This record gives sequence, C-alpha cells and structure tokens, in this order.
Amino acid sequence: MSYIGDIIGGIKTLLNGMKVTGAYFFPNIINRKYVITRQYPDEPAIVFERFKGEVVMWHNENNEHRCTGCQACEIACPNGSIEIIWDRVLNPETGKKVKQIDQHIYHLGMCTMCNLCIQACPTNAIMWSTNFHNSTYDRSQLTKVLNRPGSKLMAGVEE
Amino acid sequence: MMNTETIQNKLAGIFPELQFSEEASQFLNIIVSKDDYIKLAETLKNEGFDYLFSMTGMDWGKELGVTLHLERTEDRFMIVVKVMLEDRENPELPTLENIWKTAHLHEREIYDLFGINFKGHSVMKRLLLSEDWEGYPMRKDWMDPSKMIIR
Amino acid sequence: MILTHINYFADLINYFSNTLGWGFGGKILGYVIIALIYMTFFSVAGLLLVYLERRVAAFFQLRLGPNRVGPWGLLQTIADALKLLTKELFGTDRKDNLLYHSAYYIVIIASLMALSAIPFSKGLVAFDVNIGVFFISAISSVGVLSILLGGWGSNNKYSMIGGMRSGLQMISYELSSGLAILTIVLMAGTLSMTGIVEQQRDMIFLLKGHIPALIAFIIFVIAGTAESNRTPFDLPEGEAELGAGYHTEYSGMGFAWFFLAEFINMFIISAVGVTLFFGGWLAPFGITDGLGPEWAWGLFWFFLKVFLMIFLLMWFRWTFPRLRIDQLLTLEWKYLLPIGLLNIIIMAVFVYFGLIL
Amino acid sequence: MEQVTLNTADLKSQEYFLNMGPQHPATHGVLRLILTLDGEVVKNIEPDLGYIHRSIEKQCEYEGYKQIIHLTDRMDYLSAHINNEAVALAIEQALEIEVPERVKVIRTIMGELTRIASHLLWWGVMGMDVGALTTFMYAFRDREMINDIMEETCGARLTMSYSTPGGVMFDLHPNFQKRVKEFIPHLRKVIPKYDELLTGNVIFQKRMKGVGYLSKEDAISLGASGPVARGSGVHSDIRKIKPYSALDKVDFKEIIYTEGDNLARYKVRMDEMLESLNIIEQLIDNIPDDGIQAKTKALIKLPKGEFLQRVETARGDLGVYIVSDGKKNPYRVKFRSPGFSNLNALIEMGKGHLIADLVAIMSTLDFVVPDIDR
Repeated sequence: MSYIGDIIGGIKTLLNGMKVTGAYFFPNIINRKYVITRQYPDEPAIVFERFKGEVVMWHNENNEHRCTGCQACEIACPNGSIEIIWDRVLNPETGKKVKQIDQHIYHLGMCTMCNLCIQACPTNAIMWSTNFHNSTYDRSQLTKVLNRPGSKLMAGVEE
Repeated sequence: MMNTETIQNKLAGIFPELQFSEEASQFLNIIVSKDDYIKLAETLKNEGFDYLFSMTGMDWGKELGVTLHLERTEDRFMIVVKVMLEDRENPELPTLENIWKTAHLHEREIYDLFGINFKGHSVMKRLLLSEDWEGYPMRKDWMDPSKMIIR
Repeated sequence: MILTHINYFADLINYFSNTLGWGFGGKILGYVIIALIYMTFFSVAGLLLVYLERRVAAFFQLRLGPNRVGPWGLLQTIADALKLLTKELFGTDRKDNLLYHSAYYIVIIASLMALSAIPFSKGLVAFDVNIGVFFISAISSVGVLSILLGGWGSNNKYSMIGGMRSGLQMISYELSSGLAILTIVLMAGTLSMTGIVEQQRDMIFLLKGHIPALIAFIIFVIAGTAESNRTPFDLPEGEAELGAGYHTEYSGMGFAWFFLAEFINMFIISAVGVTLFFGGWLAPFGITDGLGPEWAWGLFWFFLKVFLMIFLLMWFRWTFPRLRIDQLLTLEWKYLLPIGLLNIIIMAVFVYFGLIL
Repeated sequence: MEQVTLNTADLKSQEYFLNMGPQHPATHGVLRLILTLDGEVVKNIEPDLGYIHRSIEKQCEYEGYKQIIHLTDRMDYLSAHINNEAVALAIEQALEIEVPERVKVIRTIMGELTRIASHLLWWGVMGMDVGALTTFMYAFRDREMINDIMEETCGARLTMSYSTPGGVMFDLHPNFQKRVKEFIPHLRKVIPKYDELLTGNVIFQKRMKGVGYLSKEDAISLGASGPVARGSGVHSDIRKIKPYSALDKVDFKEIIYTEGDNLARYKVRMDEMLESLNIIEQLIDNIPDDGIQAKTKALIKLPKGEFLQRVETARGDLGVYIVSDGKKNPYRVKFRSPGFSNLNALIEMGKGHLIADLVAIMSTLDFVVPDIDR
C-alpha cells in the first residue's frame, strides 16, 4: 500500500508548498502586504550614512580645503586611483616654500572603496560621500578633480 | 596522534636525504629532491596524510618549486613538503593525481602559471589562460607587456 | 448529425450566404470574419495572459510586476510585443530553414484550431462538431510537432535536447489526458463539447461523477500542465539546464509566436478542463438564469472559471521545482496511466450501475 | 520476397560535446564545462576556467599587506568578510599582534552574518536551478536585511573590506545590535517555511536524494571542504578544528550528514544557517569594549617566513598562504580557494548523471566562479 501512500504523501507536500506561496500571494493581492519592491525614483532609496559612494574633498564656505598634498592617500591606494599634482609655492607671509596641491585627481572608475586613503589622510581632508548616482556615458567622466577650482588650503591645517 | 618528531624520525629512516626544518613556519617543512618526490608522497599517503590541502607553485628566483600542504584528517596534523626544481627551462615532476585526486586541477593550475610539467597527468593543458598564451605569468621573471599589474 | 443547438457563428454565415443571398461568397466572408475574431482573440488573450502571469508571479514573489505602461501596467505586454515585432529575426548559421520557419506556423495553427472547437458561451463556438473533445485532443498533439521541428531545425544542441524531451513528454502525457477526458465522456455519453456542457445543467460533472471524476480531474490537471510545458513539467525549456530549450535560437516574432502559443495552450487546457469538469459556460447552480441574455452571462462564467483554473496552473508554476526527465516518465507510466485506466473502469462500472449522482 | 532485417550492430549512438557555459544560467557566472554526452547522460566533464581570472595572486605580490585585503573581497564575493578576516588573521599571526577582544567578537559576528547571507543566496539559487523560481525572491528578501546591517556598519553591501591588520575599519554602528536582534527571530521564523516550500516538496526530494553521491574517502581525496565535505561525513569545519577570532568562546555544533548526496549537502547548509544564528546570539549581547584597532605600524612589514591561515568560508576551507621575504610586499601569496578544490568533486560526481542532475549537483556545490578563478 506504499504506492497509494506515496501518492497521498506526495500530494500533501505539494499542497504544503502551495500553502506557503499562497500565504504570500493573497495578502499581496489585497494590500501589497509583503511586497518588498521599492519603486526607486518614486520612493527615495535608503542610503546609510556610512555608505561608501565616492571620495570627495571637504570644502568650507570660503572655498578652502584641508589637503596639504602630503600624498599619503596616493601611497595608500592599492589601485592607483588617486593622483596628486602638487607644487611648491612661496608663502608671502613666512617667506618659505610650501607644498600646495594643484589638482587632486581621483579615478572613480578604478576605486574599490577600500577606505585606505581616508584612513591614511592625516588632516581628514577627504571623506566619503553617499552619492550613488555614479553612472556616466563616458568613462573619462569618472576621473574627477576633487579640489574645487580656485580653492586654497585652510589656514591652520599645516600644523 | 602524530607529532613532528614521530613523522620526522619515520621519514628520515626511509629517506636519508630529506631535509627537515621548522624555521619560520608553523609546520614541519620537508624538503625533498625531485627523485624522491613521488615515493615520499606515497609514503605520506600511507601514513594517513589523506588530505592534500593545497599545492602551491613557487618561484624561488633560481629554482622553481612546488609546496604541498598535507593534512591528516584523523588528527588534523599538517606538514609541508617542498620540492625544488633547478631546471627552469623544462621543469618536470611526476603527477600526484593518482595519489590525491585533488591534485588534478591544482597541477593544471601550476602548469598554467609556472610551467611545471607534471608527467603522467591525464589532461596537461592550460587551465586559466588561453591555449595560445606565451609565458608563465606567475614566474618572477615574467614581464607584463600591458603593464596591467606591475605599475 | 444535424446540430440543433443555437450557434451564432453558424447564423452569421447563414446571414451572409442565405439572408443576404451572397451564396458562396457570403460564406467565405463569414468564415473570414470568424477567423479574424478568433485571431484577435488569440493575440489579445495571449497578451493578457502574459500580463496576468507576470503580475501573478510578481505577487507570489513579493514583487509588484509590470505597473508602468498604461493603467496597472496593462499595456506592458503590448509594448513588449511591439518590441518583439521590430526585432531582427536571426537564427543559427546552418539551420534547416524550412523546418525552422515552419515550426512557429504549426504551433499557431494548432492552437488556433483547438481554440475553434471550444464553446465560449451558449452558441459561441466556431466549429461545433459532434466529436469536439476528440478533435481538440487530436489537434493539440500537433503542437508537439512544432516543438520537435523547432528543436531539430535550429541546429543547436540545447534546442535539440529540448525538442527531444518535449517529444517524450507530450506524447506520453497525451495518453493520460486522453484517458481523463474519456472518463468524462463515458459519463456524458457524447463527444460534443456543447453536448457535454448541456449535460451539466443540473450538476457539474466533477460533483456528478464524485470519486472517479475527481481522480480524472487531478490526472487531467497534471497531464494538462505537462502538455502545456509549464513548471513542474517545463523540461523542454528547462531554463536552468538548457537556456531556453527548443526556442533558444528564435528571436523577435519567431520567439513571440512560441511564447503566445504557450499561453494559449494553457488557456485551451483550462478551457477544456472547465468544460469537462465545471460545466463550461453554465452559471453555477443556475444563479444567473433569466437575468439577461444567456450568452453574455455564459461568457462571464466561462472566463471566470477559466481564469480560476489558469490561476491554479500559475500557482503550480511559481511553487514547484521541475522534475527530471526519467521522473517525468515514471510519473506518467507508473502512476498516472495505471490510475487513469483503473479510473476509467471504475467510471464505467459506476455509469453502468447508475452510481453517479 | 525480399527480407528486410535490422542489424543492430549497424545502429550506432554517438557521443557529442556540449559547451555548458561560459554563459549558462546554471553555472552562476562564467564557468565553462565541456561535457561529453551520450544522449542526456554526462560521460565526462572538463572544466575550462579563467573567464574571470584576475591574477589576484600576482597582484598581491605588488601590493602592500594592508592593500591585499580589498582584493580578497573580489574572490569569493559572497563571503567577502571571511576572506578579509583570513588575510588579516594571517598578517596578525605573522606580526604576533594580539587584537582586542572586541575586534574578535565583531569579526566573528560579521563572519557568521556573511555565512548566513551566502547560504541564503545559495538557497534561492538552488531552488531556481531545480525550477522553483519563487525561492530566489524569498531568499533575497532575508538576505537584504543582512546587507542592510553590513551597509550600516561597513559602508558597503557586498565587498566590505572591513577587516584590517590588527582590527576593523569602523566601529559598530549604534543600530547594529538592534538590527541583528531583529533579524535573528525573523530568520528563525522563515526557515521552517522554506522547508515546507522546498525541502519537503516531493519533487525536490526525488531530485536530491541519492543524486551526486560522494563517499567520505573521495571527499577527502578530492580535497572537498566545507558543506560539501560535511555532507559526506568528513569532520572538516575549521571553526572547530582551529578556532579563530572569538569562535573558541562560543558553543556550537558542527553539522555533519553522512549520506553524501545532494540532499545531505543541502541539509548541511540549511542547518548551518540556524547554527550561525546560535553563534551570533551568544555573542551579540556582550560585545566587549576595548577598542577596534591594535597598534600596528603604518607600513607593515612581515618577518621572513611562511604563514598559513585557514578559515571556514561559506564554501569551505580557505587557506591564505603568505611567503614573506621581509620586504613590504609579500613574496608569494597563495589563496587556496575552496571552490577550486570542490570543482574536482564535480568532475567526479557528475559522471553518469543526467544534465538536470549535473545542474543540481553544481548547485549543491555552491560555486562562486571568481573564487575558483581568482
């Protein structure tokens, strides 16, 4: 009689499975109870504050940043995503030559978001932004200059 | 339970030319010549080292080599077997495929990346790289023409 | 046999040929109009079913499904069809052109023909033949030919395996569904689809034939699912195994025809099931009798029942894993067929001794 | 009259080749198997790898020790954190650093969460491979909760790069404990449902039972590890054999099934999820508070020598073998990936089965192709 028993037992397991899916389906029909879809442009995406979107450089309202051009981030980066073009400029007040960044170039396309540059930065000049709209039509647009045009080093960071 | 002394004494009795060292490693290192390699592998398998944890191709600069990590599943005792090959042009070793089946893919990988030819292996073809690839990229003297890795 | 039923399609042809006096030309015109109605129904129902499937699947899977194009996403499948229409038709290099291209015509013709014998409502059946049930099961086995041809003609090993599997599967399961249908035919005493429906006025066959009818229904549902190539019997496609199986190498409309036909086949299986077991277009317990034109209520009840049946098939699809080819045959030859044969004997005995209700 | 006779010797069946992959739904990535088939029966399997080979081992020879870690995320991306941990542990072992207790506990919790996430994804894909498409979405719903926990603390959902030599990147987010405590009962509630949906299903049982048998001896000889070996009754859980991080402080049992078939491997993973929950539950309430970073130098140089660290990833026995010559770059790094050795087992197990079974076997081996190719 195991022949009949097999059939009945088998059908029972099948019904069990249908019970599980049905228990999700019918509430979903009525009030979308278990629906987990987030319709992104209509509903905002959940972005956590620590999300590693891209590296940005902090600027204050006077267009000043904290990057001294020490290149610690460039050395720390495993992929060579960061290149710093710097120069020594004569400081008129002290009369000494001071290292100053010209361009802090960041290749987002090569970045693996490993956080080592930000850990390495002695002056907290760079940080993560939670921006995730990173797609572009052209790969060259992923190469970004982090310091804004005309920005200067914030006073007091050098010490 | 097996420990370093017992296995060392046992093996030294069978293979007088083996070198043992425990320097700078957590395990007993056995350095074997190419000729004793297959016999040592068989002996170790009979000693209960039934789990070939990994087979690592090595380029020591002058010579190429293979490092085996062998483990007894019974008491989880691990030893390291190293074999060095002076010949960089046509390095050859007998295959371990028949002793530990897992060597099948590991040996193909080593052949692919280091160019060590395992005699008697059933499918001695390139595994990761394409058939027409030239050179053995994991060797230290391999130059990367595209400057992809070595900046 | 002279058909005494009301048949609006026959009336239409009669109107053109006799009332208007257009003779043979009027007949042809009538046929063309009926064909157009059926083709429109074919595509509209196909697209709606695709939409329904996606929506139902989405709710099973905690998603929303298509909801952007048109109200509730209703036009999504039309947009998809437009996309498929404009796509390039390309296949493998050394395909057998004749077989490859005839495959999708056969599949459409087979399902359209099967559709013609299904009574949608009182008097709404294009081909009201006295052997309707027999006709449908004969025609639906033509469908397998297209899959075999598509699988073979594509010159692709995955397609071929899919086609071969399908041949095995559809031919075997044809037997069981045939037996299940015969069980009901025994009870009805007629092979005519409209006749079967009319016989269920007092009680639907599922209740009338109680135990054997219930077993026949279960067998029919399983065999029907297998015949329409749906999970758990979607071996010819077997997504995880064969990519897309027999239609791997079809693109654009070639693929779309297969896709539509699959859904129409599901509709046909459900419609046959509803006609045989649930009284077709008859209202349950006659609750809407005399409340307006019978054909309109008939349509409503028919499509409602078919929808519920289709929903059952969809529920299967989104719940069960797929069988293996040998298990598929084991199920058929060791379980369904013996039980079906036994069942038909039981039914015969019941009918002979008047044990049915 | 002419006699027509059929000489059966003239009837020949021919074996043929089938390229399964590199683009194929069942290979979960770009694994290519060259199958020799007789009808639908698999006669021989020859894997062709390297479609996602990125020479991680070679790259490591040109990176500093801190910089290796983020590369390992990309190997077995489903157990990214455990890979990170393996390298971090290897470096710590070489430098003889004692990491703070908090770090150990955090790493263990994260590791177990990663394991659950990986097994959940496997469960969903397993269902898809045998044709039950709905499992995938259910598994992803639950996995998403883990991903959110990860993102909140580590800033990334999959490739966390969370461990560093001597510690972890960030401290735990204040919400971490709350979210984990929400997740544990949720998973405990849904796993029985999953069992009803898939495990108990008669079709699934028939597909799994007795298929892809791997004997204990073969499992050891083929170098199988992780759930594959444990499904064949091999005591192979590194968490038990050589406990690392905080695993020596927790009480859990190693899941071993002895049947050696698909169903056994399936059950090992299902039970492991619950066991991982147990581990997390024991640790989550008393995370010590003694800092997240041991003192390390900015530029790490390992002493001369060879260092092997083994951890149990979701796939099995991952070995990180670092040969150092005292410079700032390693001389040679070898990742003994579990998937690579488990692939050996597929070659052995798949022979003589139908294609459909091969797909199911591959699914129970739970390949992550970047892990095989490295």
